[in-house]
Amino acid sequence: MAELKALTALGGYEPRVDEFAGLIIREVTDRALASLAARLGSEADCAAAAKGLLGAVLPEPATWVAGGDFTAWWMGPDQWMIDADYASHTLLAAELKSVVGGAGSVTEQTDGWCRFDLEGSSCFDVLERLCQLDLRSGTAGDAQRTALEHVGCFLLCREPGRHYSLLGPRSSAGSLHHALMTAAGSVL
Amino acid sequence: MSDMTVNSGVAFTSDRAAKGTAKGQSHRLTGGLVERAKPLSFTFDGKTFQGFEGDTLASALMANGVKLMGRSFKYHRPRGVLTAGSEEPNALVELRSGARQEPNTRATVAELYDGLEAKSQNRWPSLEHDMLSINDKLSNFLTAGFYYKTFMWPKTFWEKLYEPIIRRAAGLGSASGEEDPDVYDKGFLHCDLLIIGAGPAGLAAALTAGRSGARVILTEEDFLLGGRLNAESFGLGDMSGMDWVGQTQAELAAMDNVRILPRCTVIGSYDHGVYGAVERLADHVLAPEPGKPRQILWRIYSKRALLCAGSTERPIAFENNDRPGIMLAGAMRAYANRWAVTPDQRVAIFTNNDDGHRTATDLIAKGVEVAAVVDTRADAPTVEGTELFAGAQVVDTKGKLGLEWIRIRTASGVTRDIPVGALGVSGGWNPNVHLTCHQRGKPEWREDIAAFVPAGDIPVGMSVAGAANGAFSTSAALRTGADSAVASLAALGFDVAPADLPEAEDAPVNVTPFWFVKEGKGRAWIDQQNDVTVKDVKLAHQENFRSVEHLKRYTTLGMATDQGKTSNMGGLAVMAELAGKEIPQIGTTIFRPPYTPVAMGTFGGRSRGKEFRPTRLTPSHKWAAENGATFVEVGQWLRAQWYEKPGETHWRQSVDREALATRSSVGICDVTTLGKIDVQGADAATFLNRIYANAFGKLAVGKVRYGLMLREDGICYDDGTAARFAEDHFVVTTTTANAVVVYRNMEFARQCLWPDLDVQIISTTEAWAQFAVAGPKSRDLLRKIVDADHDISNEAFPFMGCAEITVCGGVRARLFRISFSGEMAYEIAVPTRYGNAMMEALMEAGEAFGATPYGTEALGVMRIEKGHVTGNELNGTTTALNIGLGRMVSQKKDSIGTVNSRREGLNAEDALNLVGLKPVAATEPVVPGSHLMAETGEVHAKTDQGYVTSAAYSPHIGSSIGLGFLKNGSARMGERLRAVNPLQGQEVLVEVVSAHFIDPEGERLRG
Amino acid sequence: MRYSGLRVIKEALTGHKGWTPQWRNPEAKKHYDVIIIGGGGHGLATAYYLAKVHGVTNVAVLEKGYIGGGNVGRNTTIIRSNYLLDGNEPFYELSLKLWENLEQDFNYNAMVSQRGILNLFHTDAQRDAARRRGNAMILNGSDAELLDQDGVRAMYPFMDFENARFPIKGGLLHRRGGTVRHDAVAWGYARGADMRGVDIIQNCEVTGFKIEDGKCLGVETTKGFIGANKVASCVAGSSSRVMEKAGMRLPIESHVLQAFVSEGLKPLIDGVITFGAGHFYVSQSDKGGLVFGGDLDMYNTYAQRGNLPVVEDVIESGMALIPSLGRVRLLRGWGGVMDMSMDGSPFIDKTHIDGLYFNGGWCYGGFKATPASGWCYAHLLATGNSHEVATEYRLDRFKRGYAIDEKGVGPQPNLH
Amino acid sequence: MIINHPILGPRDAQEFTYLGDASLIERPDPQAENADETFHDYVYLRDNPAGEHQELWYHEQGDRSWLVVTRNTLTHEITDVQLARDAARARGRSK
Repeated sequence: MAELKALTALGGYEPRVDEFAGLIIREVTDRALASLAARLGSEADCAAAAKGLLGAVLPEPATWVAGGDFTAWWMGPDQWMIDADYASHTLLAAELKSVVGGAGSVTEQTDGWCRFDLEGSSCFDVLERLCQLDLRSGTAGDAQRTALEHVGCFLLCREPGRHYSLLGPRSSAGSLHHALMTAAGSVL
Repeated sequence: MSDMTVNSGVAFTSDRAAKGTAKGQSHRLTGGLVERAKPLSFTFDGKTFQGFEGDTLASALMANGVKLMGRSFKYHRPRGVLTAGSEEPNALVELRSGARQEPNTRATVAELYDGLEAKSQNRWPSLEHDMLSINDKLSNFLTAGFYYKTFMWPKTFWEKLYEPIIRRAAGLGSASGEEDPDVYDKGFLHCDLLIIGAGPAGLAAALTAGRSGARVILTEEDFLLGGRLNAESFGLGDMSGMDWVGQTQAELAAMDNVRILPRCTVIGSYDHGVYGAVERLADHVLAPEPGKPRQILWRIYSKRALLCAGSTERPIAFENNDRPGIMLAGAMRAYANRWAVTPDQRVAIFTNNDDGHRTATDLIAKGVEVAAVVDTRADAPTVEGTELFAGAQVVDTKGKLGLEWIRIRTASGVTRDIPVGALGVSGGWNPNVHLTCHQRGKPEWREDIAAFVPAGDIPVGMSVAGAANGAFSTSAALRTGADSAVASLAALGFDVAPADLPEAEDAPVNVTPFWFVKEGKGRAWIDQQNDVTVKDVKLAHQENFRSVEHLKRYTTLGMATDQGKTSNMGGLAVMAELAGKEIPQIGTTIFRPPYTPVAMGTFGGRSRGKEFRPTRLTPSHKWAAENGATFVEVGQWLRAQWYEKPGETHWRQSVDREALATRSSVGICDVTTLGKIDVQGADAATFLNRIYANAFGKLAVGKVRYGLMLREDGICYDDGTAARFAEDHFVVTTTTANAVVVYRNMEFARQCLWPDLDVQIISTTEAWAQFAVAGPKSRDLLRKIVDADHDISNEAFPFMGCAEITVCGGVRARLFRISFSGEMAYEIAVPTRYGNAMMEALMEAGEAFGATPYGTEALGVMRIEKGHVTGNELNGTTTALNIGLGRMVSQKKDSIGTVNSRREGLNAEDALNLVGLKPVAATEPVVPGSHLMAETGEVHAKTDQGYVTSAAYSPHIGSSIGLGFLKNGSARMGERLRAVNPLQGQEVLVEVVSAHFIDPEGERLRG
Repeated sequence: MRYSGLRVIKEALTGHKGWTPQWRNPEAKKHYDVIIIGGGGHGLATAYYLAKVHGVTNVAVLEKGYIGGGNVGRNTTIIRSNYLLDGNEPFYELSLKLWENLEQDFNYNAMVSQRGILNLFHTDAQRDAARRRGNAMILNGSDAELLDQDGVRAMYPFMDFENARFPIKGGLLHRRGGTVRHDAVAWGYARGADMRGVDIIQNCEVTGFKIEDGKCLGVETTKGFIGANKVASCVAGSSSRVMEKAGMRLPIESHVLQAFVSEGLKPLIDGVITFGAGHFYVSQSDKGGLVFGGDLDMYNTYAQRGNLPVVEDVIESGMALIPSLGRVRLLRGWGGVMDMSMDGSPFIDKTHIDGLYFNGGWCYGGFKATPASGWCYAHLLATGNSHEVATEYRLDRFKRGYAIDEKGVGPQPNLH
Repeated sequence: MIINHPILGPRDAQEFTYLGDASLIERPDPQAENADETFHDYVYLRDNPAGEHQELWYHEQGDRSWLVVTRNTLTHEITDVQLARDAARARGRSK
C-alpha cells in the first residue's frame, strides 16, 4: 500500500509563498495543533501539568506564549490551543493527553486549520482592510479570534505591524488566501 | 424695456477675452484655487469644454458660461446650480459612460479630470428642448398628491396605462445596466477622537488633539481641507485663509498620530461610537488602477467624535425662484473666491442677513457688476459699490433657460425690474446637524440665529463645534473647535491646551427670519428637485397633512437626492406660518444615514461574484475535480454531486451507475462536511442525555448510536450519531447544514443551562477527512487499507462499532461501522491533509471490486431507498412522531424538548407520518413538493392529506420513489393517492408503502 | 367629497379652493362603542370596515403620534399571497383580493400595482420547498408559477447568471403580488373611516386600561379617560408595551427591520425580486427609487434605526444578485419596529379580559396584511367570532401546540 | 454596536450571535407538576421591555462565551456585561 501523500490546505504539495513590496504571505504547514480544555474543578492540575510540558504558564486571555518546543494561545475560558513542530510532535494530542491525564480534555486540531504568516512593513495597512481588531495598538503576544471576510480566524501578533500568524478553518483556506491577496493588492 | 433684452453675457465675454483668460472660459475670474497651468478638457452633452485642475464640473461649466445644467423631477423645469456643495438639488448629471455611468451625480462635487464625460438627464430629446416640459404647463393639474385622487377608472387602466407612463416619466438618471467594472474595499479604523469636517473648527480641533498625542482621524468631504475658508476673502491673522489651511495641513501631516482623510464623507453615526465613512480614492481620475479600489467603506471605531460639519445656506422662496442663474449667495461667493468663476457679469443679491452682503462685496472686488442688493430688512446696512434696496423683496423673475431679469418690490411698494443674469439668495444658514440626528437626536430652535442646532439624544461621545453648532463666525469656529477637542480628550484622560489660533473675523449673526415672499400668483419653489412649491405646502395644510411627516410624505418635500438639505426648513416655515405656530412646534423631520448618497458597490466591498461568501472545499476536492465530478453548493461547501464517466450523456446515467455499483459492490463518498463535535468530560454522557431525546447514558465504549435532537418546543431539530471512544469522550456528528447551530446550542446548554456539568466541546469537522465506504464489498476493500493489526471482521467490529486505528502503514484513523445507504458500510476518517491521498488509496484498493466514487445525488437516492430522513423531512415543523421515531423520545429522563413534545397539537390523532410513495405506473415520476390527495374527489387545500418531501429515481426499484408525510400514514399502507402538482399540471397516482424500500429488516447492515 | 379626474380638473381650474381636509381633527367623546388603539394601517382599516361592513360607526381611533407613522409608513410596500401553511394562505389570499379592489372601494388611489413577485431558489431543496409552497398557494386559490433558470433569465437578464457564488436555479413567480403606495393606504382608510363618522384622534397616547372584575371599561389617555364597550389594541411594534398595561405578557419580541431606498432612476426593475441565498429583496417605486431590504438587526429594540453591519450584509447580497447596482447610490435607510412573534405568524383574538381585544405579532408581514387584518379584526369586534380565514391566529395556540411556523425555525422570533 | 466583553474588552457586536431574553437561562423543572405550564411560559412568553433588557449574546466569532448583556432597548446603551456561566450560577443553575 502506497504511503499517503499530504496536501497543503491550499491543495498543493508544497506550501505557497506570495511576495509583495512590503509584505510576504506564507502558507505554513509544518505545525501540529491540539486543544486543551481544563476539566471542571481540575483547572489548577491542568495548568500545572501543562506548565510541565510547555515550560511556560498557560497564557492569559487573548494572548499566546512560547515555551521550549511549544507555543500556546488562549481560545476561550479554560481552553487553549497548543502548537508544536509537526515532524517532532506529530502525535501532539496524545503527547499532551499523557501529561494532563484526567485534568484536561485534549482534542487533535492539527488539520482543522490552515495558517498564513504575514511578514513585512505593510501588515497594518493590509490588515486594516480585513480585520476589525485595533492592531495598531496591539503588542507582541496578542492572540485574538475574530472574523476576516466572513471567515472565523485566530490572529497571533508576533511583532506589531511586521509579523502575524493567521489561522483559519482549513476548508476555507482558498477563500482566506484570496482575501489576503486581494487586500495586499489593494494596498501595495 | 430694451435694457432687459441685453444679453449681459456677450459684453462680458469680450471683456474677459481682452484680459486673456483661458480659451472659452468666458466667466473665469482672477485668483482662486484652480491650477491655470493645468487645463483639463471635458464634455457636457457631447460638447467639449476646458476647465482647470481644482475645478468641479459645476465650476468648470460656469467658467464656460453654462447656466442650464439639468431638469427638475416633475415639471422638467430648466435648472442650474443652486449650491457649491454636496447639498446640490439641481445640477445632477450622468457622469462617465458605459459600465461606469453614474446617474444623479452632483456637478458641484464632481472633481474635474481630463476626459471627464457628463450628460444631462431626465430630458428628451435635449436639455434645451425637453418634451416633458409640457408638465410645467399642466402644473396646475399636477399639484401635490393629485395622483391619489384620480387614475382609478376604469380599474385596469392604472396598471396598463397610467402607471407605465408615470414610471417612464419618473426617475432621474439611468443606471448603466452593466456590471460595475470597479472594485471596492472595506476597512476598519480606530481612534480616540474622530473629527468630522476640516473647516476652521475641524482644523483647530485637529491641531489641538494632534498635539496631545491622542489618536486622531480627521475626515473631510471635500478634496481640499479648509471648508469655508477656501470660499472666503478675509484672512486669518496676517495670512490668507487658504494659506493658513495649507500651513495647518502641513503641521498635521507631520504628526503620525493624526490620520487625514480628504475626499472622505462620514455617512452615518451608529451605536457606541461607530461611524461609517466613504473615502473616494479614484472618483477624480478617469479610472482606478487595476486591482485598486474606487472607494473604501471605513468603519471607524471612535472613543469620542467631534462634528465640525459646518452649515448649509437656505434659500428664500419667491415666484420663479428656480431659474438657472439663481443660486445661494454663499455659493456664488464660493465660486468667485475659490474657483474664480461667476455665473454672470451682472448679478444681484437677495438676502435677509448680513452674510448676503459679503457676496456682494467679494464679487465687486472680483470685478463683477452687482446691480443690486435686495435686503428684506428695513434697517439693512449699506454696501459699497452697489445699490441697496432695504426692506425690499424679489417678487418675480424672467428668463427662459436662464435668468434675464428680476422684479423687486421696494420698501415704498413700487416694483422695479432689474436685468441681471444671476441672483444670489441668502435666507440665512442652517447648522449641519444631520449626524446628530442619526440616533434620534432632536435639534432645537435657536431664536438668535433663527436656526435649529443639535440637541436631545445626540450620539453618545459626540460633541459639535463651529457652524454645525451655530457658532457661525470664523473666530468662534476656531475657538469652539479647539475647546471641544480639549473637552473630548480630557474625558479620555488627555491633558492638553487649545492650539494657539489666529485672529479671525468675528461678525455677529444678523438675520431677520424671512422664508417666502407672499405676493404673486405664480409658483415659488421650496424643494427644487422634487418641484414642491409654497402652494403645495398650502394644499397639504388645507387637506390636513399638517404634521411635518405628513407634509413630507404628501408633497414629497425633502425626499429628493439632497434629502431636503436646502428645502426642509422652508417647508417647515411655511407650514408653521399657515398653522399659526412657531417653527419648533412643527418640528423637524428625522435625518437618517447616509449623509450623502453612497454607491451600492461601496457597501458590497469585496463580497461580490464568487467571493460573495467563502467557499469550503472537501479534502478530496482535487481528486474529484480530476475525476469528472460535477460540484454542487451545500451551504458554503462544494460537494461532488456525481462523477461523470466518458460516454454518459445525462446526469441520471452517472447517478444510477453510482448507486447500483454501491449496492452491488462498493462505493466511496466524501462525507467530511458532516459536523463533528468532540465532547469530553466526566459528565459527557449526562450532557448528551439531555441534548438528545433518546438515551445515551448506557452506550458502551467502542459503540455508536443514532441520536435525535429536539428543540425546546419539541420539534425535531437535527440528527446524527454519537460515538463513544472512552467513558469520558464522545464524537458527535451533525447534519452538514446544522453543524454551526448544534455547536452553538451545545455551548448554550453547557454554559447557561448546566454550568456545573464537567463537559468540554470543540469542533473537529475540519480536522478529519471522512469517507463513507459502502456496499457488500466494503469490508474487503477496507482490509486492504486498514493496517493488519486491526481486526475489522464482523465479529470483532460489528454494526455500530467504532475504533481508533491506523491505515496505510501507520496513518492514524478512525473507523465507524455506520450506514446511511442501508448497505454494510463504514466511515473512515484520516487527518485532513491525507484526505485526497486517502480517496486515491481507496479507489486503488477497490479497483478489483469496481469501487465507485459517488456523489450527493447517489447518496440521496440510497437514503431515500432506505427511508432515512434529511433536511427535506426535518424541515423544522416535524416531530419525532411524524418521522416514525416517536418511541425514541425517552419520557424517563429530562432532555431538551421532551416536555413541549407532549402538547396536544404535536400528538394529533391524524398526525402526519413518514411514508414511502411509489407510482402506480412505474413510468411516472414522484415529484417532491406535490401534495397528497385522495384517489378521487376535490383537489383543494381543505382535502390536502400531506405532501411529498423527497423523491428520486431508484435504479433498484426500477421506478421513481418518494418519501412524504401523510395524515395517519402509518395506518394507510397500500392505499392509493394522487400526488398533485398543479403548479406544473401534474397528477400522479401513487401507492403508500413503507419508507424502507430496501432491506426493511436491515440485514445488509449487519452482514 | 368624492375624488375623480374630473374633480382634479375642476379644482385645478378654480384654484384648488375646494379641497377639504381628508379627515377631521375631532375632540374625543366620553364614550365609544369601540376604541381602536393605534392609527396605523391595521387600526384605520379596522375602523373603516367596522363602519362600512358592520355599520359600527361610534368608533374612535387613538393615535399616539400622527396617523400612518408606524410600519405602514416605513415598509417596503410589498403585497403578496404566497404562503405555505393553511393557517396563513387563505388569510393572505383574502387580503390580496381586498387589495385588488381597494382603490375603487375607498375612492383613493393607493397605486396598487401587481407587478409580480419572484422568489429565487438556488438549490434543489429550495426548489422542492418552492414547489410545495406554490402548490399550497394554488390549492388555496392563489396563483403561482415555477420558473427554471431560463424563465428567470428571460424576466431579469441583469441578474448574475454567469459568476454567481450561489447560482440561480429558478424561481417561484407570484404574478398577483406587487407593490402599493404605502402612505396612501393609511390616508385612504383614514378618509374612508372619517367620512363614515369614525373619530380619528391624533397625538392621543393610551397610558392605561380601566379594568374592573375582568372587564375592560375604557382607556386612560393623555387626553383623559375615554370609555368604551370594546377596546381593540392594534399597535404592532409596541404590542408588548401596550398590553403590559393590561398585565399581559405576549409571545412577542420587538425587533428592528431596516429598509432602504436608492436615488431615483429610470425604470430598471419591473417587479419584486427576492434573493434565496442571502438577505435581499428589491422593487422599484413609481418614483424611480429602488426600494430594498433584508434581514433584522437581530437584537430586541424599540429604536427605529439599525446598525452598519446589517446594511452591509443586505447590500452585499444585492450586489451578488444584481452586479450592475454597483454605481447606483443608496439614498436613505430607515428602520421599523416589528412585533416578532414566536412562530412568525400574527394574532387576531380576544384576550382573557372581557372587552379587550388584541391584534399584533405581524412580524414583517404586516403591510400586505392590512386589508384582511382590518377586515377580520372588524369581524371579530362586531360579531364576537373569529373570521373563518383567521381562526388559527389565536393567542393560546402555543399552549395547544399549533404554531404556524412558515420557516420552521421554532420559537425564536428574530429568525422568522 | 460594541459589546464590552468581560474578558476581552470592547468587541464589535458583529462578532456575536444574539439569542434573546436572559430568562432563557431559567429553564423550569421538567419533573414539576405544572411543567406543561412553566415550559410554555419559558419557551413562548417574553417581557419584551422598552428599556433595560437582560439578554443573551454568543461570541461566535470569538471565544465562544455566552454573555448576559444588560442593554437599553430604547437607547441601545449597554450598562453591564457578564459571562453567562457566572450569571447562570448566580441564578441557581448547576447540573
